Amino acid sequence: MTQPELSIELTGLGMKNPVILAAGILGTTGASLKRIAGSGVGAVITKSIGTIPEKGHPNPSLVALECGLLNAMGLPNPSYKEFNDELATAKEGDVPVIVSIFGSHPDEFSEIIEGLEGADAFELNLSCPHSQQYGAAVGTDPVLVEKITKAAKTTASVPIWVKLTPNVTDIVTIGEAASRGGADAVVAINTIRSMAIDIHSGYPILGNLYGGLSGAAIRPVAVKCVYDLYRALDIPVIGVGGVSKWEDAVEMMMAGASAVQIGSAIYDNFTIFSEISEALFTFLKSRDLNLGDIIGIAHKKVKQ
Amino acid sequence: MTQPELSIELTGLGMKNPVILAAGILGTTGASLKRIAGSGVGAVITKSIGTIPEKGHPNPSLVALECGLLNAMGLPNPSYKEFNDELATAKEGDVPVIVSIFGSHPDEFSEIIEGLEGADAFELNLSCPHSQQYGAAVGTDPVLVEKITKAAKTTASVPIWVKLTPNVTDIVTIGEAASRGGADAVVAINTIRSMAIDIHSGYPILGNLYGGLSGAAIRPVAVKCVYDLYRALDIPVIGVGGVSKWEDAVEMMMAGASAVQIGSAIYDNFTIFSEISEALFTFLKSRDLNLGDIIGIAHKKVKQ
Amino acid sequence: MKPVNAVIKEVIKETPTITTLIFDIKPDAIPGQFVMVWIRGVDEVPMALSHPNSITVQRVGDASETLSNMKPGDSIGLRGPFGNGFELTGQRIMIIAGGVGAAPLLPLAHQLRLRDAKISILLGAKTSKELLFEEQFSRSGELKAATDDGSKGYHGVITGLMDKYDLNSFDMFYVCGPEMMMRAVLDMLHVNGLENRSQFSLHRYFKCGIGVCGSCTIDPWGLRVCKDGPVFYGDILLNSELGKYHRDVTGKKIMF
Amino acid sequence: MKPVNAVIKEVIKETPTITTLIFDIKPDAIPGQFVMVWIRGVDEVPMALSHPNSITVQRVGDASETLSNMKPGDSIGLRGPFGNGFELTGQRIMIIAGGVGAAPLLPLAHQLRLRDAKISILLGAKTSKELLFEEQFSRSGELKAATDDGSKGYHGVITGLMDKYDLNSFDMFYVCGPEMMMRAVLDMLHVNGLENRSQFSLHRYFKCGIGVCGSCTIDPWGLRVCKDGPVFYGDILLNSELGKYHRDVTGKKIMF
Ligand SMILES: Cc1cc2nc3c(=O)[nH]c(=O)nc-3n(C[C@H](O)[C@H](O)[C@H](O)COP(=O)(O)OP(=O)(O)OC[C@H]3O[C@@H](n4cnc5c(N)ncnc54)[C@H](O)[C@@H]3O)c2cc1C
Ligand SMILES: Cc1cc2nc3c(=O)[nH]c(=O)nc-3n(C[C@H](O)[C@H](O)[C@H](O)COP(=O)(O)OP(=O)(O)OC[C@H]3O[C@@H](n4cnc5c(N)ncnc54)[C@H](O)[C@@H]3O)c2cc1C
Ligand SMILES: Cc1cc2nc3c(=O)[nH]c(=O)nc-3n(C[C@H](O)[C@H](O)[C@H](O)COP(=O)(O)O)c2cc1C
Ligand SMILES: Cc1cc2nc3c(=O)[nH]c(=O)nc-3n(C[C@H](O)[C@H](O)[C@H](O)COP(=O)(O)O)c2cc1C
Ligand code: FES
Ligand code: FES
Repeated sequence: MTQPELSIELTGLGMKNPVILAAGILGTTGASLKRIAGSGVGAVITKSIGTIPEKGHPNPSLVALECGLLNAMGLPNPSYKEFNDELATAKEGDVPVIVSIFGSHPDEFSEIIEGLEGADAFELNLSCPHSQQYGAAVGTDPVLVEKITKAAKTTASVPIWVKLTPNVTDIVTIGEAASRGGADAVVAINTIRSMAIDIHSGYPILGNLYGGLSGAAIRPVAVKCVYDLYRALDIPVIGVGGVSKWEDAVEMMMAGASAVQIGSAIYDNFTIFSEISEALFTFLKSRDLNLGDIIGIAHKKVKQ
Repeated sequence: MTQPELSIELTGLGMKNPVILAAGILGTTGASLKRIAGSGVGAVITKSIGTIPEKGHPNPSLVALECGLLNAMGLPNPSYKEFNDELATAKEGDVPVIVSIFGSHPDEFSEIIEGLEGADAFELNLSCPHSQQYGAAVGTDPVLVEKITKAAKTTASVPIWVKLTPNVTDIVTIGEAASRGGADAVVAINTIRSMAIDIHSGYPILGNLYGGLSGAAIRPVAVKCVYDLYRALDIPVIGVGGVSKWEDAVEMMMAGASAVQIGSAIYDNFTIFSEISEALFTFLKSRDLNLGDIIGIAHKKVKQ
Repeated sequence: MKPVNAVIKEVIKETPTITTLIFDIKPDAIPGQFVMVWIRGVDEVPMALSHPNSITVQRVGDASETLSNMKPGDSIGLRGPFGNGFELTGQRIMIIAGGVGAAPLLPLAHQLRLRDAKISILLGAKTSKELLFEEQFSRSGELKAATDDGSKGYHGVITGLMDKYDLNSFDMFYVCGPEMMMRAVLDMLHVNGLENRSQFSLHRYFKCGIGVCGSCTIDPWGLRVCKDGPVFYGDILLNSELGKYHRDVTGKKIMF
Repeated sequence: MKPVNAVIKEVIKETPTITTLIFDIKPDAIPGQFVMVWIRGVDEVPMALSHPNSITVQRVGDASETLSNMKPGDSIGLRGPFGNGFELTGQRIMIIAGGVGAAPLLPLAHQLRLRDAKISILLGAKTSKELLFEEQFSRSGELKAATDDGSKGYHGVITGLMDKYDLNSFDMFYVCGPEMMMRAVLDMLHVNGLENRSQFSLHRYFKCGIGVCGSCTIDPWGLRVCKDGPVFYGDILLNSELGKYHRDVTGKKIMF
């Protein structure tokens, strides 16, 4: 029995395993990213970075519900100009650093890409559900998605991943637009538009009134999105949404994900990255499989 | 301190409380609906009924996940012709019986409405996420939604509720279409398109491969939909999705729901209807409030 | 809970049409509870547990055929155990099993025996070769067979065999088998005023298996066979649809 | 967990700028843990628990102003308690509190006292009127005050007061106060090789409060003040950003 191989090459990036830190989770500072880099991940993604400093939405900006986290951080970031230092620190960790970026116009994406040095790839956040002008505000329009992706591809010399929102009638249309724009991979999914109300007072809990749902609650939705995108696209799909156990990672890959990202689950468990990649190894080994054998396997089981 | 009043008049239907059995839950037979009618609900909704007998999707058609149920029943029903008997039995229960109906063309809705006798209202299922030609297949198109609603209104002499899908970029557009078509109320939400895969074999678990997610997982999504619809529409909004405790019912009403429906939560607790309406009574009484004081209150707390 | 994987360890041909599949896990169940058995790519159907780690399947269609042809090493998915199971009570017990209806009654017999109950087993089938678990039942009590063709035991239906007993001397009757046989047994117990000393395990078309969808509900009280049952006391069933009609997968009434 | 509703029972004006709000619930916390206090319609901010059922707030901006003006019967939302809290250890204890930093140290002093620790409290403030919990601390040990303006106790910064003790005779130092004061204390302890006998409760900008978002992480190890802290041992902090810079709400570094 040969050992299964966890290391992958994803859009040209070498990663020692397919488990990635999701955007916006402990990705504010270089030091924090470096810490996660040392905890067994295959790659890390930064907090989403824009052209100008943003304070984000007023607090409360996150609340843990029964089945997931509800957040409306509001893309706080110091702008790409201030972020170069953090990026340099993050890169001291021994894994690829993907910079998540946002904007409302293709030029802004180009500006950020030009202004940031050392990113191993960029993830275009076209999917944050609680921003007036960014994220899903642009990511629900296939024309804009294609344009922004194209602009990013033209400017960047590194891979471009496009992160999609599930808050659309048909995520495949958006994935196809990203693919036409030249995306090297799509990432699905960002959080689902949601809200929670405090029954003692009637106030919506989040400072922004509503936000995005992540965690266990959304995993079945993410699995379906990944499944549909895998079937429709020729580029890799990266799965994210509610992965908190190794079984979830396997499920996501069986739906078609080449790699998985983990966000909310770090809330309970800081060592989740190494735990999941080790368990993945054991799972593959016990069945004498390689990653390639499970990615998208659900599609082969189905009489079309 | 006066006693709070739980009874409501909803689109002209008198109900002893605002807690309603959701469509497709124990609504296959008249006897089952009558049993629920006796368990403290304000009204019951039948399984969705079509023009011809449907077997539904192959089993497995439901699986309980950590945070909700995933189902793809596939609208099994014996057609409206066979359902008249069941409806007559259901009406022996002492609460309004709303018949959920589906079709792919406005005429089919009219045909069913004409063919069924004794429904206190009809709920148009324009939202089932796992049917090729029904439900969300029509309910994501505002033009069709308006046409179907209009056809139903023209045919029916009882109120028409339109049940909406969250699987759209903007649920408000669809709610507005229903309202233009003359809907007496909108109901939000049906289940969210989802999927689960068996990691032992790689098979998608549901016979239909994918299905709809209900239960606690989707409540924050439903609350946001109800909130948005309440703000945009002049007709009542009925909230459904993940209500399993009285606090959830209050939250839904604070978001703008005139009444709530409960489906999945019956899985754990058959006495949920009376429990929730009693707790609602206690809550209102302890604060000297009436239902009207909490419906939509979240909107008043917000600096627009 | 997603289906749990169960690997077939052993396959036992019980009768020409009935096969027992022994698997590698023991769902924590009480006699009379069932599991939803997922035959991947084919169907998911309810099956009683015939031992803590087995189901016993009669070939009647696609799913049961595929199950019957399984080999050791094959695997299935199990949801459950679900349903209420039998209430274990009484010292003088009659177990009345028809066909594959013997499956949920076998673990019941074992457990009752452990409680030192005195058990009479009436085992019916079309023909002697189809008598299920004859030997295993005999270990728990005194067994009498009935066959439609008279190839073994009593020649005729099982109620004929019941006639030979002083039914009033029994504390509890446990019954599972074809619907018309169960109705006949119930009617006979009723004549003796014994319906409230009897428990029947019912069959209806299941989709969800957990009491949510409503496809298995029975008239006139809307009881869910999957959740309120599958075991019901006879008095509850007396004025029910049992033996009169059931519903097909669309929900349409089908007369027996 | 959604915010829990807490109704204000009593409001105590501690100093001209500091107010204690006593509420009707007792979050199950250990000293040094904090709650996220939601002032509905205004903001949500972290606050230490100053008693099992209170927070003590210094007026510095919108949220703290609104809190300071609350009346009995008003209510707030609480998420938490969160964070690690102090490790209770040692018999000879020095507590060093500056300004409202006394808040998390008060329940600590009470608990250490219950363990029969011998406690010296060094309490600093700008001016005598701003000395917080002077009397309450005195019940747990021997208290010495320091004021910037010399209006009470030692005239000058708190490290001047520390100088008067044989620091090596203490098992543990517990410190909370303005960042530059904490840095000065840490440096002084370091000179004496005592940094690993000290625990500091830090302040950073919190958004999530539960260790997910990253806004509160400190260099160079990326520790989360909200989850890995807010309490850290001195040796961990020695080569950290403490007293050098922090980050504002956008994540931008702000030098002290
Ligand atoms: C609680 C319960 C326990 C059962 N225990 C056993 C057992 O231990 N051994 C055994 O052999 N059989 C048992 N059955 C019956 C078994 O479920 C059916 O024989 C089986 O589903 C047939 O499937 P098929 O594809 O082979 O046949 P099909 O050709 O699909 O159908 C043949 C008949 O089987 C029944 N059936 C099919 N699908 C279902 C379903 N999803 N739910 C219920 N009935 C269905 C219907 O009556 C149908 O007419 C039990 C049924 C129930 C409700
Ligand atoms: C773990 C911890 C415990 C604390 N305990 C206490 C306490 O017991 N008593 C007390 O008076 N203060 C305490 N603070 C500080 C308190 O959180 C701030 O004083 C308060 O947030 C100020 O809010 P504001 O709106 O009044 O001021 P603003 O005008 O909003 O801001 C003034 C300053 O307060 C700080 N601040 C504002 N919002 C936050 C936030 N979300 N998170 C952290 N800091 C913020 C910033 O440094 C800011 O510059 C604690 C802080 C932390 C991190
Ligand atoms: C607190 C928080 C902040 C987030 N910030 C970002 C962000 O800045 N950019 C982004 O693309 N996604 C952001 N996300 C979404 C996550 O990257 C991820 O898509 C989502 O949380 C689903 O994955 P999970 O269930 O593993 O958390 C954020 C999520 C959370 C919970
Ligand atoms: C098993 C099952 C069957 C359902 N069948 C229908 C249906 O026939 N028609 C319909 O409009 N909605 C149907 N629904 C959706 C529910 O009515 C409801 O909108 C959804 O489950 C969310 O509410 P819940 O979280 O309280 O279950 C079904 C849901 C479940 C779980
Ligand atoms: S099978 Fe769904 S309720 Fe029984
Ligand atoms: S405040 Fe979010 S990680 Fe600390």
